[in-house]
Amino acid sequence: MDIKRLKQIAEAILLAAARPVTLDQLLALFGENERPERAEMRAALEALEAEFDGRGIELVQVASGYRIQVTDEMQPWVSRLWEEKPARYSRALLETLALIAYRQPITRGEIEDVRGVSVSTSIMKTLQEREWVRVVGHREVPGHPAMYGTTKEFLDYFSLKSLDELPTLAELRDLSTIGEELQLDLSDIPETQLAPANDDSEPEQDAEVIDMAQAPDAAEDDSPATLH
Amino acid sequence: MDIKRLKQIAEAILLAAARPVTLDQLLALFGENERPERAEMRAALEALEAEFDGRGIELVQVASGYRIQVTDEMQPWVSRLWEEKPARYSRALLETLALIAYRQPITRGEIEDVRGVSVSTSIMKTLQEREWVRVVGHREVPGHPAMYGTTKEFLDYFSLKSLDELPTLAELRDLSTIGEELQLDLSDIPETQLAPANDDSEPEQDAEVIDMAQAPDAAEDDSPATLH
Amino acid sequence: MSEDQSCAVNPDIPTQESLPLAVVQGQSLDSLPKDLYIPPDALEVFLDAFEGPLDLLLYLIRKENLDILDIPIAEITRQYVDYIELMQNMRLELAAEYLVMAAMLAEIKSRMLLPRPAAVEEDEDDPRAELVRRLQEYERFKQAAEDVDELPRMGRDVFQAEAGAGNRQVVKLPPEVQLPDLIAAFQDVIKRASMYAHHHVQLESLSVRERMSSVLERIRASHFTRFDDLFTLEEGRMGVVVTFLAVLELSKESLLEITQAEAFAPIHVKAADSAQAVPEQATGT
Repeated sequence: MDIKRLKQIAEAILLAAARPVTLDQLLALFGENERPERAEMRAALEALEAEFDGRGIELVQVASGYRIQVTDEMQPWVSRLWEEKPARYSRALLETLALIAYRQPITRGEIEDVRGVSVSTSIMKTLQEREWVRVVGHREVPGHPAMYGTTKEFLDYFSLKSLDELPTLAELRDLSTIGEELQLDLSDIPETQLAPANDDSEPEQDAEVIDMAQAPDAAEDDSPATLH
Repeated sequence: MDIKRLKQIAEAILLAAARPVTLDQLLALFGENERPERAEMRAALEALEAEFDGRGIELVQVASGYRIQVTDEMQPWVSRLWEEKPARYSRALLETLALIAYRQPITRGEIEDVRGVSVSTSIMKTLQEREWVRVVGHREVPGHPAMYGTTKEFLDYFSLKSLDELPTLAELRDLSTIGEELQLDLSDIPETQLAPANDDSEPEQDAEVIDMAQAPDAAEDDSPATLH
Repeated sequence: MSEDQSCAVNPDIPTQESLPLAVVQGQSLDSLPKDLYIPPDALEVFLDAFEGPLDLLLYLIRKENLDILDIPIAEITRQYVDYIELMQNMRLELAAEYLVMAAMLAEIKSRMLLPRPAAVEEDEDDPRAELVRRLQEYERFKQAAEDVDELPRMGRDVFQAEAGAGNRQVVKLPPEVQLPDLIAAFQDVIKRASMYAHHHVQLESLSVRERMSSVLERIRASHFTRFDDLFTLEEGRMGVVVTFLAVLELSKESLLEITQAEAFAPIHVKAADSAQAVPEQATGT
C-alpha cells in the first residue's frame, strides 16, 4: 500500500472513530496480508498532519492516541453549534434595570420602594453579571446600602451614546397619550440577528426613535456623557 | 471572507457537529457582519465536496442538511473499529418499513393487507424507537387507526435527501389476458420507462405512489416525512 | 397449464438435499410429493423463510419460472396445499393466513372450471385477477424492501465523520432586550408607583444622574481627588456643567465631601465617610 492510500485510510478511520486511536489500534484494522509497517503508518500520519496545515482541522497526539480535532482558531464558529436559545428576562428584571438607568445612583431599597415589591438577589446578580449595572457607591444611611448605576456596556448594548438618549419622563408621558400606533412602531424595531431582510425599514424607524428619545437641548454634538 | 476561508470553516463546523447541518444553520454560526451570502456558502460547500473527491471522506446532502461522512469504500477498515456488528434487519421489518416509506400515511391494517400477514407490535415499536417512523395522524374510519409516516432521521440514516430519492417501485402489470394489446402499445413509448403511471387498471394507487415517491414538490410540501 | 414440470423441481431453500427420504421420524414419506421434501428439522426454518402465504405463493411461481399474470391455478393450488398439509402433519403451528389463502385458491380454482359464455368473457373479470393484483403488489414491496436494504446505511456502509471539538459545553446565550421593552418597563413601574405627577426625575437631566454614578466611581473615601480632575475639558462646556451639577447633587445627598484648604487653593473631593465601610466595593472595579 502506498503512502497516499495509507493516509486516506488513516484519515477515514480517525474521522469515523470519534475517539483517539493508537498506532497499534490503527494497524490492527488492516488485514494481515495488507498490514503496513509501523514506520510506514507513522510516515502516513505525519503526511496527513502536514496536509491539514492551513485547514480548520489538525492531527494531534494525545495520551490515548491520534485524534483529528478542530483547530482553536475555528472555535468562534464551532462553539456556536452548541448555543442554547436564550430565555427572556422577567418583567421584574426589566423594571429594575429601568429604574437603575433612570434613577441612578439608586439603592436596592429605593428600587423596592418604587416597585412596591422586593427585588430578588438573583436579579441584581444577573444585571451585574451582564455588566449592565454596577455598584457605584454606598448611601450614607444605616446599613450603608450599595448604590447602583449603569455601565458603559449598558449604553453600548442599547446603542445609546448617553443616557440622555433615553426618553425623559415628560416625553414618556406624552408617548403614552399619543397612542397605540406609535408604541407599535417602537416595539417593531427589528433588532440584531434574524432580520437582514428588514434592512430597508430599519433606518427610518431608528430615526424616529432617536427623535423621540433625545431631549432636544441635550442632543448637541458635544453631548457630555459620551465619555466615561 | 474568501471562499478558501469559508471552505475551511464549513469543514470544521461539519466535522465538529457530527450531525447534518443545514445551509441556514451554517450561516447562523457567523456573526452578522461577517456572514456570507447563501450563494457564497453554497459555492464553498461545492468546492469542499470537490476537494474530498478521491479521498476517504465525502460531503453529502441528506434530509437534515450537509454531512461529511466516511465513504463506503473505507468500510473494510472502518467497520473493524467497532466490535459490535451493525444490526441486520429482518425481512418483515424491512417490508414494513418499505410500505410505510412508499405508501405513507398508512395504517397497520393497510400494511397487513399488502403483506398478507399480521405486523408484529415489536416491529412497529422498533421502527419508532429508531425514530424512522412515527404516527402522523389517524384514519377517519371506525377505530381511528394510527397512520404512520417516515421521519427525517429515516432519510438521514439511509443517506437520502427526500422521499423521491427512494429506489423506484416496480411497476404493476396488467393481466396478460386483458392487457396484451395495451402492453404492446406501452412498449412503444420509450419515455415511460420508469413511471408506474402506465398502469390503467389502478390509477388511484399509482397516483398515490407517485405522490409519495416521485413528485419532488409533493415530497417536500405534503409528505409527513419532511416534517419534524 | 404446465402440470408436468412440477416433479422435476425441488425447492432450493434450507438444506433440502441432506437427508434420505426414508428416515424422517420413522414415517414412510412415499406419500409426500418428492419435490416438496424438506427435512423436518428444517421445516420451521422453511416456514420462517416466508413472510406469509403471498410470499410462499410467489416462491412457488418463481420457482417454476411462471408468469405471474398467467398462473396455472390448479397446479399452484396443488403445490400450495401440499405444503400446508405437510406443515400441519408436522404439527407446526401455522398462521391462520396460510389457511385463508388455501381457501381462496380453492375458490379461484372452482371458478376457473365453470364454463363461461364466450361473449361475456371479455368483460368479466378473470377469477385470478384479485390474486394476481395482491401478488404483484406484495412482490413490488418485497423488492422495495430489498432495495431499501441496499441503500447506504449509516454505521454499516458509511460513517459519520467527526473531529474533536474541544469542550462541548452548551453555551447559554443571555436574553436579548430591546430598548422599547426597557422604556415600557419604566413607564409601567412609574405609573404603578403613582409618580407620574412628580417632577423628581425630570428635574435633573439623565446625564447628571449618569455623571453622578461615574463621579462616585472615581472618588474614594480614603484619599482626596482633585476637583479639577473630575472634569474632562474635551467634553466642552456642557460636559463641565454636567459634571459640576453631578458633584453638587452628590454633595447635597451627602455622598461626597468637598474641601478646600484655603481660598484659591485647589478644591478636593472625597467619597463620604460612610463609603469607607466597604471601600473596595465603593470604588468599583
